Amino acid sequence: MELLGLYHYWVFAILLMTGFYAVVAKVNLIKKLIGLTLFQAAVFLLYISVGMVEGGDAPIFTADNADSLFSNPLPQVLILTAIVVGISTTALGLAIVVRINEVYGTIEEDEIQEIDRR
Amino acid sequence: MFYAVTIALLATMALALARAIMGPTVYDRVLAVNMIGTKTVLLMSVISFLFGRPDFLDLALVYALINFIGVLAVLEFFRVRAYDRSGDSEADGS
Amino acid sequence: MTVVFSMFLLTLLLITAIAVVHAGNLFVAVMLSGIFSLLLALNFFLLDAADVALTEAAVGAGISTVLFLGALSLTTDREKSPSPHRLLSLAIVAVTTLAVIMGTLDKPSFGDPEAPVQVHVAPWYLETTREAIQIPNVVTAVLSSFRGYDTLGEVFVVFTAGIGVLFLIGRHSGTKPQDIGPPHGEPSGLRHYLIPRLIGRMLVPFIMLFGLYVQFHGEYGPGGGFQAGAIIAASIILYALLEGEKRALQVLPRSVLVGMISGGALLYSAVGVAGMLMGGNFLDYSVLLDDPVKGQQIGIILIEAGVGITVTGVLLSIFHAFAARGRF
Amino acid sequence: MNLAYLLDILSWILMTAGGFFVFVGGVGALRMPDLYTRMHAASVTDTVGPMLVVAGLLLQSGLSLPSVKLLGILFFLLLTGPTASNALASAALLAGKNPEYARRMDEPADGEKAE
Amino acid sequence: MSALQPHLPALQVIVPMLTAPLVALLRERQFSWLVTTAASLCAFAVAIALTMVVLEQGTISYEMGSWPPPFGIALSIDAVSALLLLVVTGASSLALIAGATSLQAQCESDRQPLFYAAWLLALAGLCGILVTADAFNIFVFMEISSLASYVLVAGGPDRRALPAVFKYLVMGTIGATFYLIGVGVIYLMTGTLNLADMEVRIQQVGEFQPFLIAAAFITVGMALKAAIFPLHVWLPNAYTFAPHVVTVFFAACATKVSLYVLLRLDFVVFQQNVGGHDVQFAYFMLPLSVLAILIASAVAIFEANLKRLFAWSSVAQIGYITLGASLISQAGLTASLLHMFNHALAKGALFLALACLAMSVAKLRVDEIGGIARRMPWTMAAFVVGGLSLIGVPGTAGFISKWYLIQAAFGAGSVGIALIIIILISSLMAVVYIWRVVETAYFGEAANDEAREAPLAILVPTWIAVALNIFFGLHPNLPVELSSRAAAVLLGTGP
Repeated sequence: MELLGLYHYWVFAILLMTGFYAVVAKVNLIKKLIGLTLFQAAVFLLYISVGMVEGGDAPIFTADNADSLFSNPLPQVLILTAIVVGISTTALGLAIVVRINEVYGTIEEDEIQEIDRR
Repeated sequence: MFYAVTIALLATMALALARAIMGPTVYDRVLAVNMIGTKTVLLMSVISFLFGRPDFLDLALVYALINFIGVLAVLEFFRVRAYDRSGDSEADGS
Repeated sequence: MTVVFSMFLLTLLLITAIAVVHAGNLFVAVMLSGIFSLLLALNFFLLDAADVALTEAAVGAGISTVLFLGALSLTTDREKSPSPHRLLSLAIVAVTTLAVIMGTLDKPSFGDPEAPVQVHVAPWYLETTREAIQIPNVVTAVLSSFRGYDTLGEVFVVFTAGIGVLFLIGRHSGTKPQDIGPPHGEPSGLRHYLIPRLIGRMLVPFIMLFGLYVQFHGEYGPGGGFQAGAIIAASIILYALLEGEKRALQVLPRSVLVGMISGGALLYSAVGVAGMLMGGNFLDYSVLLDDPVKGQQIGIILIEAGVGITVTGVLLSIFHAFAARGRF
Repeated sequence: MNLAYLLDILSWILMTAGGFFVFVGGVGALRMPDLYTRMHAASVTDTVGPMLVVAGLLLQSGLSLPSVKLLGILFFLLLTGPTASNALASAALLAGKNPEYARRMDEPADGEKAE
Repeated sequence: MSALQPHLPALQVIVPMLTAPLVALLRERQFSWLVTTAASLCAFAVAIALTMVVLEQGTISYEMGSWPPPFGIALSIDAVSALLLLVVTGASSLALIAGATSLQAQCESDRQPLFYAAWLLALAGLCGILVTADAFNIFVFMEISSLASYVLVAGGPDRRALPAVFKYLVMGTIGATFYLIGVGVIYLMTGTLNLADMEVRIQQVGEFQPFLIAAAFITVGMALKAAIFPLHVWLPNAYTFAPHVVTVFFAACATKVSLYVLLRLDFVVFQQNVGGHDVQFAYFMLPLSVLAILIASAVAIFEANLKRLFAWSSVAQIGYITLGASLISQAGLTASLLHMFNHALAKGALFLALACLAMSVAKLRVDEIGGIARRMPWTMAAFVVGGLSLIGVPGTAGFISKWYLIQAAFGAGSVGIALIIIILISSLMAVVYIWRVVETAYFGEAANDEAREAPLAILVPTWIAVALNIFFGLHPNLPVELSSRAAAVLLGTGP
């Protein structure tokens, strides 16, 4: 279990790094947004891992699990919220990208800067 | 008992993922996405039983339905692209 | 054994993420991030988070892919320039990652029932749900009652996104619709694909029905307003893909959608204000009926309905906003 | 008691077979030489695999709400899987990707391309 | 009133928030403006009432859904939140009153109801951050206000608003996600999200490293949102290309709310409980603040676009605020919080004057306003007073906060002397960049013969802001009282 716990944190860290790299280094605006979703997904994974209880049950009562151990419902609630926040941000970002493409004719950051400089 | 199926499904997902990453055409990737979708549905069903929580089959059902919409959206995308670029939509960057 | 499965899935997740960033073609990146979403949801599922997995499935794999494809069809799927300042970015990223690892690496508490996360607040939620709300799904109880204010905020985040997309690309089309679209006045939509169309039309009512089931079953099993809203929206998006966007708009015109966006948010807030008027605090459902437990339950049903309505309205408005730009 | 045991074994056999077919499909999708052969491998096993696995699970769940859901899942998978494959293949054909490998084997008529 | 009083904290958020969906349903531009302004004024009234209660009774709290904290979400309002609530709601109301005329020139009529709905959401989000006592709730309301502000900034007529807003969106989301990571780590260690409960439980844990990392993430995340140097790159363009009234609103308060989150978490949650954090905070913040003040002021001197000039000046002013905070003393924090208030007044007045100016001079470049003071005397007079307040001339609000800042620096020993010199230098730089504008406007050759004085609808709010600058320069009791109480709250020495 110890190993899996560590592995979760490593995966979280690498995912975070991957997404963050895409946001910082890529110049394509849509790629940046994709990176942003990866970046956020890493955080989701962190929270859900935090809330998990070894040998626990999903926090939904049924007839026959009255006294079993339950995983923590709170991080799940938080992440439900965060997922919805994430898709809202993505949708708004995509709308902005579409507008940018309409007025600039490109969605590459460096080309946009080039056009503005002229 | 469910382990054997789970392992087979996981292995297949890995193979399909390899296909999705390798390409070479976009259709291969869509195919791989579809395969992974189906495997996910099955995996969820099997794991529901593995956990002894058959009420979670709802999730598998959602996947089965949502997956189809994804594929149709891709088709629509291809159609639009085909009109846009008169047919070179199979070109693939990677 | 589950441990091995979990590790395996996490590894696949990582590989996919790296492939997403590496992919040079944006369409490929979107496809791969669809896979990423599926794998992420499976991981959530293995971590006992059924509700989250359901949301990720409906939102991440379904709606998000459709939106990205919509945006791609309006822009381009090719990523042109290579990254100019790779080293600097790598340095920033490396520092961040080191910080994360330093902060979390030696934390022993994964899966430990005695960790502070598990013993402090969580047991109270489980007990109080059993006593004061009496619904089986604790996640729904926390979401809509104990932290109902968060959820109200979340509805308004979605609402803001809807308003924003309408504001940005809702009214004037940048490209004229008649210029693009299929030639020979062929109606848009996947009309020439006979089989998908037939099957798809069969599926639409099922998906919608299932969405309603998820909406009202949210107290008992995984589900709730957000998931249901996403699923119902997905069913109408499916219809729009099959029959063309215009037909879908005839079913649910824009004005109705705006009404749904505002109406759902207002319904949620109205329940909160009702609690205030009837002598409790804002969002206190216990005072809604004489029996506090019944009051809580009716409050949860009402606000979940509000959430579902707003989410459906917003997702559909966003879809139509992209679709009406001419091509999708 | 005996029957339950028998059902268990039967369900085990079904599921293992399902797993096997699914896996074969995966190998096929990876190893086949061109798009259409890969699609063939994937779509056929994607139909038979779920059938077997869900049948096995059905034997486990008996008559209950879960089994209704399982039937629903199977129903939708059987509807959507082949449809998606068909649509994908026709999209690929329309876009001008010819099934090269098949042509080299036995020179199909041109009419096949018309859809 | 008495029946409403216990619900005031909730009303502060739900009045603007509930009005937003109603406004989105409206079609008529004038009417939607009216409803929005009314809601904003209501929120302002609530903020005044709350401030009065806070001054009388100290901290007010409210339990959402009647669930006790830390299980439910609690609202809690102390002097810090009250001070900023006044700034936020006041700035919003003033900008809206001026807004109808100015916006008409910049945004199509049929899009305006949606614009106003987004405005209300931004207001509700900012208020929500200020009143809540729950770390995750801060995130949710931060996202409401951020998404709404992306929409508002993107409403600008210039196409360059779009790349600017995209950058803002990306950096804002990174900031928010960093914040979420920080909160996640704290939650992992303590199991709670309630800020007050966090304080208690952090002390019990007795292991500092994860908290230091969490503090780092939250600080960096909020620094991104608050445009603290060197993470300010999104700000100048976003402010420049936003509609003028939006710039008034945001320059006065948006970054300050992020600063509020930063200060609240860093001071209340971490510094009092995590050993060594105050030193770290000071070591990082002090040099960055100094750099921000000097570099941003220097850039402002050479900037030709008036709005961008003052956007850079905002970066410098944020430097003052963090400078005061990084001294970690009662005097320093008082100065810092006071400057939040006074800078909002000065910048609000200046950007309102620019909005007046923009009625005649579309591009707002320095070389286009030659001799404009002869044609728009009231506008330029307002501009001059706002500028004096920004510089910190005695008799204006800006002087008070600079005076407190210098006093705080005196208390900081030998570093303090250097800081005082830096403050003086940067004030001189402010004189330079404001003088450049004033000189051109008053003594430059007439570049624009068609300019006419701005309409009263926008001139009156501008002069209200100017009057407030002078009023609070002469009678600084209220902000000083609130700020010193707020500083005591942050340092844990007061109620």
